[in-house]
Amino acid sequence: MGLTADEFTIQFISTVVKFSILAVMLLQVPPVMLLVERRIPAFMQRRKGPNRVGLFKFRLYGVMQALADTIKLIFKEEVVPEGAQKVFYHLAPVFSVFPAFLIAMAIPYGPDIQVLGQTIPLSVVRLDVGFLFIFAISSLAVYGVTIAGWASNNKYALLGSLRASAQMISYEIPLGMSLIPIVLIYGSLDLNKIVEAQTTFLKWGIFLSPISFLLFLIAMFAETNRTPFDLSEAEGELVAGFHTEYNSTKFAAFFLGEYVSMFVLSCLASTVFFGGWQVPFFDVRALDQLVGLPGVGALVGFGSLLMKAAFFMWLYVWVRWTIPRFRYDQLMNLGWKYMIPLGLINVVATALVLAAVWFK
Amino acid sequence: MTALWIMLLAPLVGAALNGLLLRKSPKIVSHLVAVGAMTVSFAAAVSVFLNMLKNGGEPQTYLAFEWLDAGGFHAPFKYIVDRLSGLMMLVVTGIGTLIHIYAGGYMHEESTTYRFFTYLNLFVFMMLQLVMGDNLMVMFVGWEGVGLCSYLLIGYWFHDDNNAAAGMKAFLVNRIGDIGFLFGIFLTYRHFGTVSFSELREMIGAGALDAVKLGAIGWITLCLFVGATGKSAQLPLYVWLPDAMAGPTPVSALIHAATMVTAGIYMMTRLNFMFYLAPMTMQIIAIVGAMTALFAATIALVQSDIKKVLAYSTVSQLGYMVLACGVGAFEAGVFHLFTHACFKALMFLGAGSVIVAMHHEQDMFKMGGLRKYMPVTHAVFLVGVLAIIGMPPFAGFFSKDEILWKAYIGGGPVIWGLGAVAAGCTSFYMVRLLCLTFYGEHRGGGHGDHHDAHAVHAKKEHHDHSSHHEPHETGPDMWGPLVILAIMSAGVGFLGVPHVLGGHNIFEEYLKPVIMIPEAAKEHWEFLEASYSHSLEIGLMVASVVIMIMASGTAIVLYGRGPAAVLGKWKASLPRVYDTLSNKYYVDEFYFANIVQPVRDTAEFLWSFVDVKIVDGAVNGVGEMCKFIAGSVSFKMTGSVHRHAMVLVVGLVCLLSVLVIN
Amino acid sequence: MPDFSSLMSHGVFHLLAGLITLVSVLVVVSKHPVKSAVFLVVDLFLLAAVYASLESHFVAAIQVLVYAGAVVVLFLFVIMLLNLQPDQLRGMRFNPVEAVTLIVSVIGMLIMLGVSMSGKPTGLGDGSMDVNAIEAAGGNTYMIAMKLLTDYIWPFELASILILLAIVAAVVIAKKDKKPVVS
Amino acid sequence: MVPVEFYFMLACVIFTLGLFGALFRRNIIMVLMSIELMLNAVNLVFVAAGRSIGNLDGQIMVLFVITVAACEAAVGLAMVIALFRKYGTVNTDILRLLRG
Repeated sequence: MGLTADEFTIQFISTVVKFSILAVMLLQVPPVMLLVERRIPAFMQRRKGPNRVGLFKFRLYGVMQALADTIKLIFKEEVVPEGAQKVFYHLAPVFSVFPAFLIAMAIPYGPDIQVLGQTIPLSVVRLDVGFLFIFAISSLAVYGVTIAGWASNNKYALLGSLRASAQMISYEIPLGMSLIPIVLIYGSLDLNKIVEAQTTFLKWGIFLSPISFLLFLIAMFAETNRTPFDLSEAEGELVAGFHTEYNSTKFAAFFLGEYVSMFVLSCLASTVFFGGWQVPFFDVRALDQLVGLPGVGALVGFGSLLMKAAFFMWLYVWVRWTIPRFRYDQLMNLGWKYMIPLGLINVVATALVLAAVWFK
Repeated sequence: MTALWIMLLAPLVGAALNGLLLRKSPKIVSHLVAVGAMTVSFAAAVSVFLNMLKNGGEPQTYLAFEWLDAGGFHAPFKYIVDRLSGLMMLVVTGIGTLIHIYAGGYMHEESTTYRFFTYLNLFVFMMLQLVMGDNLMVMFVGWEGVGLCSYLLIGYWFHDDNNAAAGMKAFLVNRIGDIGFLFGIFLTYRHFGTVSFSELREMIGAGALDAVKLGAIGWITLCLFVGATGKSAQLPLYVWLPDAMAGPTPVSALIHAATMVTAGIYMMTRLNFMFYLAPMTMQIIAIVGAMTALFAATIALVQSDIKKVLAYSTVSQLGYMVLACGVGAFEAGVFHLFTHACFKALMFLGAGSVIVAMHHEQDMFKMGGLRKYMPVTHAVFLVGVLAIIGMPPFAGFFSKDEILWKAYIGGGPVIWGLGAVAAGCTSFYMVRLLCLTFYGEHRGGGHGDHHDAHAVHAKKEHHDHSSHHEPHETGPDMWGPLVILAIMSAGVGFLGVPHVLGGHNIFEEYLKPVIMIPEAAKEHWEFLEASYSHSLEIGLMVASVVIMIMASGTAIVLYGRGPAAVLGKWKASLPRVYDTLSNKYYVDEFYFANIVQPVRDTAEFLWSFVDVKIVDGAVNGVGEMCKFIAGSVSFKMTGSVHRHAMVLVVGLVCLLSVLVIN
Repeated sequence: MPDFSSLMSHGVFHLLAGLITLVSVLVVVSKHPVKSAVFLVVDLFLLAAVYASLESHFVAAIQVLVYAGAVVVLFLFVIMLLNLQPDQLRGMRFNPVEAVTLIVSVIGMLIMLGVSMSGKPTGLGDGSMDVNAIEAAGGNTYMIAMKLLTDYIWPFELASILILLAIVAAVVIAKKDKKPVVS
Repeated sequence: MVPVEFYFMLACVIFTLGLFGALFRRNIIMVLMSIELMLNAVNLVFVAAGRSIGNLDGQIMVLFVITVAACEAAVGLAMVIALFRKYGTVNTDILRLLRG
């Protein structure tokens, strides 16, 4: 491990910088999604949607709506329900935001770059167990929901939280199983290695293991409690689910957590199944030499990843406004009786195929 | 040599299918499965046999898998194919197949035929183990296996206590014999260090046996013969066989006439080289055989139950075979075994048809005149009778006379006399049976009271057949096998035409290589090879034929048209004899009084005193003590888990500190 | 030139150690089970961090995944299901036995501390698998997988069976039985 | 590098704290949690020792310990639920069926 002083400083500073950039970037996700969540359905339903709010006399297609909503959210009055478990009531949003950000730290946003003769990976932390790290942390997301529901001393909230957590636990399993074949195929738990392995179209995860992609997609929706799996906040049944009693900043925090985790999962999906920062048909890392100034390749790669993630985010919204909500038992059946067996079969089948290839 | 494995395993597969998978399937299926298995096995057996003949009938051993390999003791699952075992496997599978086919018709009223066929197939498998095994251990496996199957099948209608008891009896009596057999095995290993037939044969063929070994052989053969008396129903252990007739008739035919009961003869023939070395044992064997032949024959004279008659006749025929072995004429014994298997199976199956026709009536005095009801059965039965009474040129004639001749030259006139008288009795009771069953006028008004073995079963019939009371011929599935067996009974005799009648004894030639008279015993047995005046042999032959004809004539006179009146007079005049005979010399009663009862008393004592008082007493005492102590200290118990844990921790820390201080 | 990373790791360790001790105390003493459970999660997470600082990332990940992700969630569910009320911690009124135990176990801890300070562990270690060796051989995870699926394959399989049993047992024990069980 | 003794001392502290919890809390669920704590102390020792003497068996052991702990928690909690159904409490001051 022996790093010299300046090496160490470089690594340290770069990490700090990376993290701050990432944090800022993630903080931009909810406002954007706020707007998207309102404009896209508008288009889908042949109406305008919020397009008035603007700067001074420029409308900008209502881009400023996001800002307005954010401000509204933040400056609302804060009400703490009677008989709530104070500490946990205040702690819950943190619990729900924290994992999302942690996961975001493990995703490679681009190829390594050289700074002062040192390779800096474009993920905040480079782990050889990136996958496990992601699962581990995402399994922590349950606590935010559970504690929120329990602490806010409200039966709707409690029910919602129980539903949500049960659902999240149930769908973590298919989520993990769907990715095991990927690990088998690319032979590594290190996300960056996996990305680097997906050089061309046909090496993308979606083509190598489509069933995994299917499972992952479904589990992804369930993990983030989005339609058609948003039973934890089914307005019709439980007022608003676990964040019934939350408002203003803390509600914003949940909001943040939800969208960030959506974004992170989108990034993960594109990393695993769509070649991450790879751009089909040419190697972004070669760009540096082509253009002649360093970091271009990294930027392009980052861009491509962002594009793919954006697609998934749009998919979220699209599905939300298209598909009705499941019933709870249907949800559980789907999870336990169909997806998990399918995932198991998938794993075994992949393993067999790989073994066949191996021994041939 | 896949055919061998197929032959060995097909019955097992059939049993497994019937016993495990096809329990719910209709009867016909289980029947077909069983018969199919047997047919396959028989076909394989034929191919094995031909193959064996092709390479000159040299003994060849095939290793299935290593089994017991403990120290010096080595007993693999190894099978031997030579002339003897080849013949036996043909008999077992062939006759087994026929009887399986027949059994389907016989058992068609049963509800749980799958059980029956499972046992039957299993029996065949075990019998093949017995016959093909290359060492005493494998043979013993088969030995016990057939014992088990026979027990299961005798007690097949176990709802009736008598049947269950009969099965039990068969099992226990066989146990006594098996103990002897086991000791034989032990001694063999003790003195020869191997239980493999081929190795033993080499070892003894090499000669140079010291006195110890010779003495040992005496005891070994004696022990083995005790086993044979158990399995082959010789005096004094024959008592199980007549009771074994409680089982279904096909079982009686297959197990208690054709195959299993001949295991003893087979075993002795297999080890003939050892028996030759033990003249004393051989004498005992000869005498026992002759005694059994006569004894059983006399009992059979007065039995009224058709199956009982056949049973005792089986015992007496087995006596003949054992006698043959005893005088060193093993090939004659095996020849008679072969012919007897044919005609006795035939007669049993015929009797079975009769019983079915009579709606499970077994009392001959309630039958009669069946000839016109069931001509086919009558015909084949007639053939069977002619065969067994030794009417030339049927099979029985050749084999029996072979034995008698050898008995004469080997055992002297006395033995021959016993055999001849027994032959006379045989002809008498067989003809009697024939007459009572098939001739005269029909005495049985439908079916009267059922005092036969399976009353329960019979009652079941009661409404099945209440429609037609007339006896009826059985279907082709039942008389088909009978016809085949009849042909064999008539024909197989010609395999063993003695030289004096111009034939040259094919069968004897065939078996010669199996027989080996060791050097040490040559001079004692040279009479077997010695040449005798043909006139003597012819004379004896004629004598026995005359006896046979006289005896059967008497029988016809007495029973030709139903039991003659004079019989009653005789019965009254000398009641002692009649009662003694009809009560089988009171042997069962004797055994019961002197063996069974004491054993029971001992068991009673062991249970009521030793077990209950001492053993249970000790156990309960301990329990009581614990209860007392616990009760006296339990008030200290707080029941708090934490308290326990705390005490535990304190102790742990003390230990830890001790550990550290040292 | 001082080894900054080592300095760093020292700092990290002491920070973590302090936090862990604090949180463990909270787990033990907090009145409400839910609080304890949550603190337990934090505790386990911090321990995972310690593992990570020991270059055993796999174990760290598994720690969080299994403990934090599954076990403690189970605890939380049960607590909420039974809706347990905070149990009153009887202040410092220890009855004699408990007092004795308390003292004794403190002594035990001191002994253990003494033992653990008395020297480095020896035994199994042939030093063949130190960090650099592992890195050279293909990484911690890879090596663990190798060992787990070769030397430890039977324990591994048995563990799977154990888990299966545990699942069945849990379901059977916890399910509402219509008729009272005779026992 | 941080000397392994530190890890051991930390483990000792955690273990003892868990022990206290197991011994002095009256709520069975609390006891179970404390046991988890103790198990983790042991795990820490395993990992640290394995690291310092340079072999992986320690980590493997930890994996097995975690497995067992998970099973223990599952079954234990199931039993807790059953207890609660039967007696309406999980307080060991009340659950004293073995009291003589």
